[in-house]
Amino acid sequence: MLVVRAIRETDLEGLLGLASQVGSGMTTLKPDRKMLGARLEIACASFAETIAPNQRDYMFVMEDTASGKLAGVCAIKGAVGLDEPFYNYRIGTLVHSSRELKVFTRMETLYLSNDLTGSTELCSLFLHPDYRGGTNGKLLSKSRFLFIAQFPHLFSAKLIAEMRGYQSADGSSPFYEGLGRHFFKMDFNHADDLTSLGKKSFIAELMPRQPMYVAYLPPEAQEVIGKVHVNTAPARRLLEQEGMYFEGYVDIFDAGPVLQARISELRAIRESALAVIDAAPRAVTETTAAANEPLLVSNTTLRDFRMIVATVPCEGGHIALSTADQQALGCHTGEAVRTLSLNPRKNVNV
Amino acid sequence: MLVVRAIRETDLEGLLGLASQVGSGMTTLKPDRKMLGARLEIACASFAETIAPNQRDYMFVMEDTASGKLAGVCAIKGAVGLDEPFYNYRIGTLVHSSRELKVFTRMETLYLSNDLTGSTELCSLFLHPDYRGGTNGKLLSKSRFLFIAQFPHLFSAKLIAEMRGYQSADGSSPFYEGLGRHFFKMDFNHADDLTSLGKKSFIAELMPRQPMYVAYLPPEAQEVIGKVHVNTAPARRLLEQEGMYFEGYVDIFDAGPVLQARISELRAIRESALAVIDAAPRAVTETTAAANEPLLVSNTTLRDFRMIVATVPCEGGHIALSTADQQALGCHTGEAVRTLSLNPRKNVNV
Amino acid sequence: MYVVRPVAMTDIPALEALAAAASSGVHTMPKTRDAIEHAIEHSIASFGAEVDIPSEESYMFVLESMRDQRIDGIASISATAGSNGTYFAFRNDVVQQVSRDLNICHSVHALTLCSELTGHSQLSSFFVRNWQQAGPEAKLLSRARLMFAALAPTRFGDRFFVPLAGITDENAQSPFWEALGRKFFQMDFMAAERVVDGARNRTLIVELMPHYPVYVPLLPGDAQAAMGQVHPEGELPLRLLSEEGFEPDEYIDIFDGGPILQAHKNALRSFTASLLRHVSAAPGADGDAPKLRYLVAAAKEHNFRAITVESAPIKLSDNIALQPAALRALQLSVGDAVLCVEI
Amino acid sequence: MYVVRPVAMTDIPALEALAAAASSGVHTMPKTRDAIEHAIEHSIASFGAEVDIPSEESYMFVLESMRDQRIDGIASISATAGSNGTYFAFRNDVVQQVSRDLNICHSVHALTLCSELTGHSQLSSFFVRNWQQAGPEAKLLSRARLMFAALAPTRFGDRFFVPLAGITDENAQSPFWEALGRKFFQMDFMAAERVVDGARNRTLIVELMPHYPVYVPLLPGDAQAAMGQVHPEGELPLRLLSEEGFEPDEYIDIFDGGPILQAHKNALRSFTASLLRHVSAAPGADGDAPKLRYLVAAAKEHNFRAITVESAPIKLSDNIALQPAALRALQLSVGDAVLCVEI
Repeated sequence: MLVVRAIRETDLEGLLGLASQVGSGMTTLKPDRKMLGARLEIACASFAETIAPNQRDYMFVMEDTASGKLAGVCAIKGAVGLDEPFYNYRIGTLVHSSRELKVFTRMETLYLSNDLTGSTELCSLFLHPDYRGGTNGKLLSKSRFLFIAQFPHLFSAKLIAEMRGYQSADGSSPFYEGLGRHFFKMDFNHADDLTSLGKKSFIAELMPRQPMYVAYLPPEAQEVIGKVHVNTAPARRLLEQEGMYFEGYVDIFDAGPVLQARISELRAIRESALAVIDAAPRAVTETTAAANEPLLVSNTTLRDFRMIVATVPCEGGHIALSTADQQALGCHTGEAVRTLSLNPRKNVNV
Repeated sequence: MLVVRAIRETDLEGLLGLASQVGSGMTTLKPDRKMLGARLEIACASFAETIAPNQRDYMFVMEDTASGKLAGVCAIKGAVGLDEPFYNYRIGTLVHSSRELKVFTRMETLYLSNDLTGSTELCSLFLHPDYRGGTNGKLLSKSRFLFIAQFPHLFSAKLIAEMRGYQSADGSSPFYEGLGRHFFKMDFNHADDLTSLGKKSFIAELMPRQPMYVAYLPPEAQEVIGKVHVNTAPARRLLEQEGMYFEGYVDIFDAGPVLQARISELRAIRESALAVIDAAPRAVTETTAAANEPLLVSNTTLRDFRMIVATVPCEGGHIALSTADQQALGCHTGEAVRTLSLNPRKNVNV
Repeated sequence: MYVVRPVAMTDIPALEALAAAASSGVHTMPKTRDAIEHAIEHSIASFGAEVDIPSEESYMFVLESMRDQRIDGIASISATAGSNGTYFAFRNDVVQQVSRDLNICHSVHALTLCSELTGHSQLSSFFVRNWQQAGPEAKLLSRARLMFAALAPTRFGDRFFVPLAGITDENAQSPFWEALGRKFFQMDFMAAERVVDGARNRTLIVELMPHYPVYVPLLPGDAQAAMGQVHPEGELPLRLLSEEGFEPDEYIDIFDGGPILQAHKNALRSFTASLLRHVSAAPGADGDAPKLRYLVAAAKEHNFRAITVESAPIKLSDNIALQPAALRALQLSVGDAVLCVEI
Repeated sequence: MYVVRPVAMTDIPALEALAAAASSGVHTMPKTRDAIEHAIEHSIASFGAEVDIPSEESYMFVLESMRDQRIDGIASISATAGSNGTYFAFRNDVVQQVSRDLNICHSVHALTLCSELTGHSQLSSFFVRNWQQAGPEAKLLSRARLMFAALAPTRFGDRFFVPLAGITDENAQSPFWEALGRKFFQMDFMAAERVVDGARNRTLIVELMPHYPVYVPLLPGDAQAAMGQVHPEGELPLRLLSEEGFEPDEYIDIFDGGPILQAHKNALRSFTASLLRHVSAAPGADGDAPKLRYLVAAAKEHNFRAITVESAPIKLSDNIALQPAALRALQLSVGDAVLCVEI
C-alpha cells in the first residue's frame, strides 16, 4: 500500500535517491546532500512546530509500505518571498484608445512584481517513474490539499504553485530567448540555476523594471506565455480540479504559469469532511466496493500526518476502513479521519 | 408582494422617480430623462437579445405588486471598457531588499490599469428609502446572481462591482486629495462627473502613468485605499456573501474597492438549483413555514425574468409555491423555477 | 550672390513651386497653397510682434538669388515646439546594467515617450532646390535662422532642436513604425502621418502611444537599424546642423525613428563663435591676402538679412570690410553692425 | 600668488589639515589619512597614465600659496563617474499635462532613478580654506581642472557633472531623505551615507531605491523645497560652476536631493572661450592700459600648472605677456604655449 506521510529525519537517504531521479528542470530538488539535509531539518521542525508558520516547509513522502521504499515527494512552503524577493511577471491589460481616430487597442502588458510575496506554495512534487500510474499521482499531489484543509490556520490566505514553462523540442525556452536573454546575456539554464541558489539580487540589477507591452516580444515568445511544459500538463490539471486558477502571473524566465487560489475557496476546504472510523467495516466493503468512489483519507495529527486512497463507503459521518487502512493511517476504530473524494464532482450549473 | 423583474419600456417614469431620490455619489443613475431613456432602450434590447451580449445592460426593477410602484433598481452590464477605457488602480507589491545591508522592504504599489476590461459589472443598485428593511435589500442585490446562474453563457468569466469609496465627514475623499487633485487640479465631484459623462480621454492625458509607491501618499490617503463609504458597507457584505472578493483593484479617484469573482465560482452557480413547482403546496407551507429558510426563487425566461423571496419547503427537486407566488413569477404548477437560499450556509471547515 | 531674408506675401508662387520639388522627406514644410499662405502670414506677424516670452511665433526665411530674384530655398524656426499642445519625442535613454556578483556589465537602450522638447525652439522646413548640388548657400540658409536667434535671444528658448525625417522603404513603409506605432495606431505609416498632419503635439498621441519605455533590444533588427537614420533628403541638413554643434543621439522621432538633433544654445557656433563687427568699406583689390568665408547678418531684428562673403580674417579686427554689392544685399551702410561667423 | 598643481605625496599632512576644516558639506572629499593617501596615489598614477579611453583615472589638484607653500584648497576631476559601478542620480523630468477638452495645461515634475551619468566625467572634492572669504584663487582652483580637461580631452568624456551636497537640518536630518530614501533604506540619512561611503555607484542602490518615477507633487513640502538646494558649503562652487556654464536643473542627488550641475563640454567656458597663446616677456610698466584677469595654464599634460594674472586684453593678440614670477609659478619660459581664459 502507498501512504503519503510527513517526512522524518531518517528519510534523508531515500530522499537523495529520489532526487537523483529528478533530472534537470526542477531547481528545488537536486541530489545535493547538504541542501537536502538542510531542507529536511526545516521540514521536521515544521511538523514539530518549533519554527514560525511562515518559515515552515512541510515535506511529504509517499512510502510503499510493502518495501519501505520512497515512491514520491511533495511539499508545502508556509510562505514565499520573505527572505529573498519572489519575482513574477504579472500580465495586465492597457487600453489605448482615441475617439477622434476611432482606434481602440487592447494591449497585454508584463509587470515585474513581487505580488505573491507571503503566499503559501505547493512545490517539489516528484513521483518515481516506477510508481507512475493509477491514482498514485493524484494521491501525491492532492494529499497537500487535505493537509491544508485539516490545518488551514497554518497557511496564508493565498496558495500558489509555479508550473514549469513551455520548452521547444530542443529544450530552449522561447520566452527566455525573446526577453530574458537580452538582459541576462547567459543561457536559460544558467540563469535558472542561479535563482535556485538564492542568488537573486541579479534580478534587481539586470531585469528590465518598466512595464512592457507583450506585443514587443517575438510571436514565439508571446505564444508561450502561461503555457506549461508538455510533461507538466497533467500536474496542472490536477491542481485546477482542486480550485487553482491561472490568474495572470508567470515565471520571469520561462513564462510558466503560476496557479493560485484563495485557501478558503479550495475544493478541499469546501468539500472535505471529518468521519468516524466504523467499528464493523468488512461486510460493507465487500458488497459495495464497486459503487464507492475513491476517497482521500487522512488522519488528523500534524506531527505524524498520514494519508491514503481508499475506495470504501462513507456516509452520515461514518467511514468503513479496513484494518490495513487503519494501520496505514495510524488510527483506530472510533477515531476521526478527514475525507475528500479523490475526483471532483461535476458542477451541474456550469 | 415585492417582485424583481426585467425592466420594461413603460418603466421610464418610475425609473425617473427613483433616480430623483438617489442624490449625489451614484454617477450611473441621475434623474436625466434623456440619459435614462437611452439606457432603458438598451436594457429592453438586452432582454430581447437584439444586441450583442457584451453590449447588453440588463436592468431590473423591484415592483411593489400591491401598488405597482417601483421600489428599487439594479443592473448587470454585459461587459465594461469596450467603448471607453475602464480604468482602475491595481495594488501590487514590490520588495526592495539588500542582503548586504540586511534590509527587506515590502512596498505597496499602485498601477494604473485597464485589467478589468471586458468584465461583467454589477451596478446601479438603488432601493427606495420607504422599502429599506427586512429582506428587500438582499432580494434586490442578490437577484442578479440568480439571473447570472440561470444564464451564465451571457456573461464574461469575470464579474466585478465597483464600491463607492471612503469619504470624510465633510464629503471629501482623502485619496483624491492626496493623489488625483495634484494631477487634475479640480474638485473630486467635478472629476467624477466628467468620467460618468464618458469624457475619459482626460484620464489618459492627465493621470500619472507610472507605477507609484503607496508610501508616497499622505497617511490619510493610504488608510482609505480599498475602504468603502460608510453607507456602502452593507452592500459590500451582501456581495461578499455571494463569493465576491476585493482582489486589489480600486477606483482611481476615491480608491473605493472593486469586488470581483469568477462567475463559475459564485455561490449562486454552485448552490442554486432548478425545482419543479409542486401541485399541492398549501398544507405543507402552513405546517412547516417556520422551519424553512428564505429562498430566492426565479422563473427561467430571459425576456420576462421575475424573482421573489419565498419561505417555503424545497426538497428533492420540488418546491411548494403559493398561487400568489406563482402569479408573481408568471409560472404554473409543474414548471421549473431556479432557487437559491437567500443566506449562505456556513462553511464548517473554515 | 544669395541673400536670406524673411518671407513675404509675394513669395507664395515661389514657395508653391518649391514645395512641388520637395518629397516626403521634409514633412514639416507647408505644401498646399492654403498652408503656405497661412505660414507666411504667421511669419510676418511673428517678425512684427514684440516678444517677451517665446510662444507661438514662427519665423520663415527664404533663400533668394540676387541675380534673378529666384527663391531657391526655405527654412523656418519656431519659438516653441509645443505652443498648441505637447511636443512628443522618444528620449533615447541608456540604462546601465551592472551585476558585480555575475560580473556582467552592459547597457540597454530604452525609448521613453517624453514631452521635454515642448518648450524648446524648433528648426523646421529646411529645403534647398537641387540639394544634391547645393553649395555654400545651403549653409547660409541653414545657419541664418540661428544667427537671427543669436541676435534676438528673447524670442527663443535656451535649447533648440530639429526633427529630421527618418527612413522609409520603396513602399513608403517605415520599419520603425511597423515595429512600434502600428501596434498602437493600427494603421499604415503614411495614414498616421496624414491624421496627425505631420505634427507631434496632438492629444491622440498621448492617447495611443506607449506610456512605458520601449526596450530597444526587443525591437526587430530593421527597426533598430532605422533608429536615428535620416531620410536621404535629410542628409544635407544633418551635415550642416552637426557642423553647427547639434547632437543627434538623445531623441528620435516617435513615428519613423528619424533623428532629432538638439543642442543648448551655448553649444551652437552661431551663438558662441559669432563676432559682432562694424562694416567698413572694402579696400580695392587687396591682393592675395588669405581669405575666409563668413556668414554676415545684419544685426537687427526687423529687417534681418544674411549673406556669405569672403573676407580677410576678422578675429583680430573690430571691422569687416564689405563690397558695395554685399552692402546692398544686406541693406546696410558703412558703420552699421553685423554679426559674422566663419563658415 | 597662488598656483594650482597636481597633488604630490608630500601633500598628505596638508590635506589632513584641510579635511579637518571641511564639514559634511563636501561628502566626496577624502577625510581619513588612508583615504587621502589612496587618493593621492591614484591621482599620481592617473597623471602618469597614457589614456586612450577615459576609465578609472582621477586627477587631484591642490591650491598652493607661492609665498609660503601653504595648501589652501583641493579639487578633483574623475575621468568617468561610474568606473566601478553604475552612477545613480535622479533625473528631474518634466511631464507636460495637456487636456484640450478640459482646457487644462500644466507640467508635473517626476524624479527618475537614472544611470546616464555613469560615463560622464565628474568634478568632486572641491574645498577652499576660509571659503567664506575666498577670492579669485577659488575661481582658479575650480576652473583649473576644466582647463586641464580642455588640454587633455581624450582623458575625459564629452560631458561633465558635479554633485553638490544638499541641505540638512540642525540634527543632520535631510528632509528629502526623510520623504524618499528612508522609506526604502529604513535608516537615518547619515547611517545611509556611511554604508555607501558617500558613493552613488553601489549595487545596493539599485536593490533598494525606487524603480519608478517619483511624482514631485506627492512629496511633502519640505522635501520639495530641498530639491536642488545646496548645502551652505556648496554655495561657492555652485556660483563658480554656474559662471563656467554648468546647469543645475536636470539632475539631483538620490539621497539628499542636492543639485547635480552638468554640461556638455561645448557649453563650458574653459572649452569654448579659452585661447591658446604664446608667452612673451612682460614689458616693464605698461602704464594705465586697461587690464583683464586671466586664468593662465601651462599647455601640457604632464606638469600642468595654472595661475591667475592681470594682463592687457589678449583677444586680438597672439601672445600673452607674463612677469618672471608668473613664469616661475608655471615653470615655463618665453615662447611656451599657455591656455588662457578670462575670469
